[in-house]
Amino acid sequence: MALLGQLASPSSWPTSWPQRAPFLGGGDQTVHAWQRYHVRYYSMTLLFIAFEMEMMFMYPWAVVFVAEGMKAMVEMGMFLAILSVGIVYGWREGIFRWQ
Amino acid sequence: MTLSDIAFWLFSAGAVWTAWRVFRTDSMVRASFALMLSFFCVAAILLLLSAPYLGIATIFMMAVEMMVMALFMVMFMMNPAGLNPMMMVHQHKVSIGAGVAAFAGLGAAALLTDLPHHAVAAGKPVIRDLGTELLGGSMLIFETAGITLLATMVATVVLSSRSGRFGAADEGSRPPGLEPGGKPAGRAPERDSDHSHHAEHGG
Amino acid sequence: MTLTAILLVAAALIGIGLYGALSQQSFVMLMMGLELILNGVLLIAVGFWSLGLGGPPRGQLLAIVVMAVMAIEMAVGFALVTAVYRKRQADTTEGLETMKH
Amino acid sequence: MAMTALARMAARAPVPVFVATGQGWLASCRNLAASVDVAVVTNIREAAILIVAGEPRDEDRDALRRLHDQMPHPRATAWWGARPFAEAGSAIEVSATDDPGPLLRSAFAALLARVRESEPDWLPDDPPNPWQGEGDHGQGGKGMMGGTPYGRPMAMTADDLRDGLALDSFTFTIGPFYPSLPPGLALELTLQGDVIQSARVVRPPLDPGEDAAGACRSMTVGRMLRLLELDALARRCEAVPVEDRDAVNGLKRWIGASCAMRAIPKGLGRLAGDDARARFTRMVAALGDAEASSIAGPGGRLVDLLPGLEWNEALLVINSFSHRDLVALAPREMEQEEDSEGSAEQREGHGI
Amino acid sequence: MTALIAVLLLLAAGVWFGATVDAVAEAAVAGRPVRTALAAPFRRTALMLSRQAIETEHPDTLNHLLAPACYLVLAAAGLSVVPFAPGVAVTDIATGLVLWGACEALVVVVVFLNGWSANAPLPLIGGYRYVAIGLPAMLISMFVLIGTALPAQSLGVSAVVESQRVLINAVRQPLGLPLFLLLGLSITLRGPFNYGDSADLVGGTQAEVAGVQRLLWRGAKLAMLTAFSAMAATVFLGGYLGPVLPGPAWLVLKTALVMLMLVAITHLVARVPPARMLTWLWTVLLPLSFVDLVWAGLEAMR
Repeated sequence: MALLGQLASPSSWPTSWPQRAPFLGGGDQTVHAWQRYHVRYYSMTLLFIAFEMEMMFMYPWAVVFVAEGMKAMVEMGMFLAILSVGIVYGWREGIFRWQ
Repeated sequence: MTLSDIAFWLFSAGAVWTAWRVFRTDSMVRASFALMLSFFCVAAILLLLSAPYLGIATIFMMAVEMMVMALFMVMFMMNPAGLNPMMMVHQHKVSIGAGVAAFAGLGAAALLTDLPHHAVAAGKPVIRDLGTELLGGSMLIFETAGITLLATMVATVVLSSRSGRFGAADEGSRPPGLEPGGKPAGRAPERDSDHSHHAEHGG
Repeated sequence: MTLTAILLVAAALIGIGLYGALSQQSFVMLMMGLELILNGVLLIAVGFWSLGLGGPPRGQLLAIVVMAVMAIEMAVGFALVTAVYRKRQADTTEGLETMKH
Repeated sequence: MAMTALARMAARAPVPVFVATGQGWLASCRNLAASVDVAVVTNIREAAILIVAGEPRDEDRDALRRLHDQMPHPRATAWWGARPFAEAGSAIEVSATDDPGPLLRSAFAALLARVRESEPDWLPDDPPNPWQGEGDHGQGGKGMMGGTPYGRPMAMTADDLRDGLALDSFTFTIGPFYPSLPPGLALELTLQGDVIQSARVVRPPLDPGEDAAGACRSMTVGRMLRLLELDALARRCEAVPVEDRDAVNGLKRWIGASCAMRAIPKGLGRLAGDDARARFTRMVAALGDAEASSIAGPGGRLVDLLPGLEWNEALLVINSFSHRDLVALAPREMEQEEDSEGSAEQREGHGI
Repeated sequence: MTALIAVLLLLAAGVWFGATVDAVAEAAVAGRPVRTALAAPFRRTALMLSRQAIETEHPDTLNHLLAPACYLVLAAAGLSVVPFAPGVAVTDIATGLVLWGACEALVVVVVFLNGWSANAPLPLIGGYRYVAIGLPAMLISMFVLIGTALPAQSLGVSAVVESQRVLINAVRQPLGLPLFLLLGLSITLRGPFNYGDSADLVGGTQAEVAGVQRLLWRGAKLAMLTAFSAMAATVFLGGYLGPVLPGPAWLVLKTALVMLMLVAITHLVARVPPARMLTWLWTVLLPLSFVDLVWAGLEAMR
C-alpha cells in the first residue's frame, strides 16, 4: 500500500538542481556523463557474438546426444575445437584484457 | 479469430512499430533496444508458429547481439544519447521510395502467389529433428558453420584489436628486438615502467 | 495466422529495414537496417517451414543459418567500423577538428 | 496512520549517516564505525544525516555545499566539533568530545515523523548552465553537439593513451569526500571509458598527524577491503580496537581467508620496488601496531602512477599507500601548464 | 494456477529470506549485533519508503523506471520454468533451459540500462563494466546447463529433474554446480562477481537512486537471487525429488541452501579487478566448462 502510494505521488519534495548533480564525493563535472563511451573490451564482444552462435547448434545437439552417442560427441568436439582455436588466437592477441 | 490470431496481429504490430522507432529515436541506446524488441516480437511469432526452440533462441541471441550493438552505437555515434535532436539521413526520399516499393513488391508477391499449404503437425518433435539433422544429413553445414565462425572470430580480432605480435595495445607498437629478448630495434620504449603491469594481467 | 499474413508482416519489416539501410548516414545505423531485413527473412523462413512445407528439419537449419549470418555481419561490420575509425584518426593530421563533423 | 507506523518502523533502523571529513575525521570515523546507533553509508543518496566531522578546510566548503544538497529529503546536518555554516539553519551541533549517537537518533526520528523540518538546499536551485528555451528545439542545444542541452555541454573527443581510438574524454573532480579515496584527497581525473588518461591533485589528503598511524591504518585497510567488495569485513576492520590483540588477529585471519591479497594483481602501481599487493600485505600485517610504517622515501608522484589504469585498479593503487605516504605523494598542485604538457608527451609515447 | 501462486509466494518468501540472511551474515562478519539484523530488512524497507526518490539531470526516465521493473519480471520469468512437483510449473515447456538462458542474457541488458539511464558517471561505468563480465559468465553457465540436458535428453527443466532420480547432477557433474554458482553471483550482482553495483563506484548502477527506486532495485536483486537459487536447486540438486517430505518442501529447502551458499560467498570472498576477471573467465573458467561438458557427456553415455 505504502509502496503504491509512494509511486503514485512521487514525493512531497521535488528534486532540485543541486540535488540532481551526480554524486562525486563533493566533486563536480562540467559535461554530460553520456558520451561516446570508450568501451575497453570491444574486441572481446565481437569475438563473443561469433562464438555465441555455437549455442544455437548446441541446444538441439544436447537433445539427441544420448541417442546418437559417440558420433555426437565427436562432431561437437570437432566443432568446439575449431571455435576454441579462435579463442586461443584472441587470447594471444590480448583481447581479453582492457584494451 | 482465435486467440493465437489475436496474439499474432498484436506481435506483428509490435514488431513493425518498434522497427520503425529504431530510425525515429535520437538515443542510440533506445534505438538498439527498440530493434531488440522488434526481434522479440518476431520471436513470439515464431513461438506461435510451433517453433519453440527457434523462438526462444532468437530471444537470447538477440538480447546479446543488441547489447553489443548498443555498446558500439554509443561508441561511434556523435551525440549518442540524443541530447540534441538529430536527423542523420541522406537520399531520404529515395530511401522512403525504396522501402515502400520493397513492401509493395513483396506484399503483392505474397498476395498473388499460390502459396503451399502444409502446416507442421502438432506434436512433431521439431527440436529432436533438428538435432538429428545437424548430426546427420547436414553435418557438413554444421561443421562449415564452425569454420566460418572461426574465420569471423579471427577477422574481428585482426580488424578491431590494436594489439599484435609486437606487444599489448596499451604499450604502443614496438619493433621486435634485434636478438631474442633484447632491446627493441629503432627507438627506446617510453614510460615503460608505468604500463608494464598490464602485460602481466593475461595469465 | 496464414502464411500470407506472415509474408506481409515480413515485407513490412524488410521495407523498413531497406529504408534504414539506404537512408542512414552513419555506418552503425545502416547495420541496424540490415539486421531488420534479416529479421524479415527469418520470419519468412520459419513461416514457410511451419505453414507451407510441413516442418522439414532443414527449414529450421535455414533459420539458424540466417541468424548466423546476422551475427557474422554484425561482428565483421563492427570490427570494420572500429578499424576505419582508428585509421581515419591516424590519417587526420589536423587532429580533432575534422573528427567532430 | 499508515504513514506514522511506517515512520516509526523506519526510525528504528540504524541512522544512515555520511561523514564529510574535516580536520577531526579520524577520531570521528572510528567512533562512528563502532557505534551501533548509526550505519555509516558510502553514498550520500542513502544518507539521512550528514556529519561534518571537524572543521572543514576553507577550500572544501563549496564541495561540502554540493554534497549536502545531494542528500535526499528528509535530511539534516550534524556539526561535530565544527562551526555550522551561516546558511545551515537549525543545525545539530555536537561538541568534539561528545558521543553524537543519542542526538542523531532523536533527530532522525523527528525527521521521519516530520516533526523536524527537512533542511532546504544551500545552493541556488539553478541548472549548471542555463538551457531552457535556448536552441532550435528549446532543449538548450544547437546542431548535433552544440549548446548546453539540459544544463551541460557534451563531452568532446580526445586522443587515448592505450588503444588509439579517439573517443570522448570525460573530465571531472572527485573528492574530497569520496568514500573510496583517503579523506581530503580530491583529484581531477580525465577518463576515457573507465581508464584514467590524466590525473591532477586538487586537494591533498588531510594529515592525521604522526601519532595516529595505528587508527589511520585500520581505516585505510577498511577502504581497501571495500574496494575488494568485502564491505562487511571493511566495517569490522574500521571498528576494530587497535589495542585488542585477539580482535586484530581474528581480523587478520578473516582477511587472509578472503583471498584479499591475491585478488590484487601483481605489479600494480609499482613504486620504489613495491607493488600494491606487497604494500597492502604489509599494511595488513601491521594492523594493531601503533607506530607508523613508511616506505623509505617514496620519491614519486601519485598522479604519475595513475594514467593508463582502469578505475578499480587506480583506486587500489591509491589506497595501497599508508595515509602518511599519500600526504607526501600527493602534494597540492597549482593550476599549471605542466600537466597538459605531460599528457601531450604521453600521447607521443603511446601513439601509433 | 497453483504454480503461478507458488511462484509468487516463493519469490516473496525468497526476498524476505534473502534480505534477512544477507543482513545477518553482514552483521556477523562485520562484528555487529546479529539480533538487530533480523529486523533490519523491514526497517530498511520502511526507511527507503519514507524518503525522497531522486531524479538525476535529464535521465532516460523511461528506462530508469523500466530497468528495475524488468529485472523483477525476469526473476519471475526465470522462476516460472522451475517445477514445484511433477508437472506443476507455470511454463512447463520443452525448452525451459533455453528460456532460462534468455533470462540470463536479458539481465545483462537490464543492468546496463539501469547504469546508462541515470546519465551520471559512476552508474555508467558500473553498467559498462557489468557487460564485460556478465556476457562471458552467461556463456559459461549455458555450457553447464547444456551439460545437465545431456542425460535428460531434453531441454525441459522437468526432464532434467527426472533424470536425477538415481543421482543428483551436483554429484554426477561435480564441476557444474560451482560454475553455475558463479553465474548466480554475477546475475544477482554479488560479492566476487559484483561488477555492476560495486563499492568502488559507491553502488555502481544504483549510485544515484534513492528512496523507492533503490528499494525496487534491491528487491529485484533479491528476487533474482531466489529465482537463481531455485533454478540451481532444480537443475543440480534434484529439485522436488527427495524422501519423506513433499516435493515443494524439498525444493524450498534446497533453494534456501543455495541462497545460504551464495550469501556466504558474497561476504567472504574478495573480488578481483574487472580486467583480470575477464581474462580468467575466458582462459580458465570457459575451458573448465568445456571439461564439465565432456564429463557430462561421457557420464551420460555410460
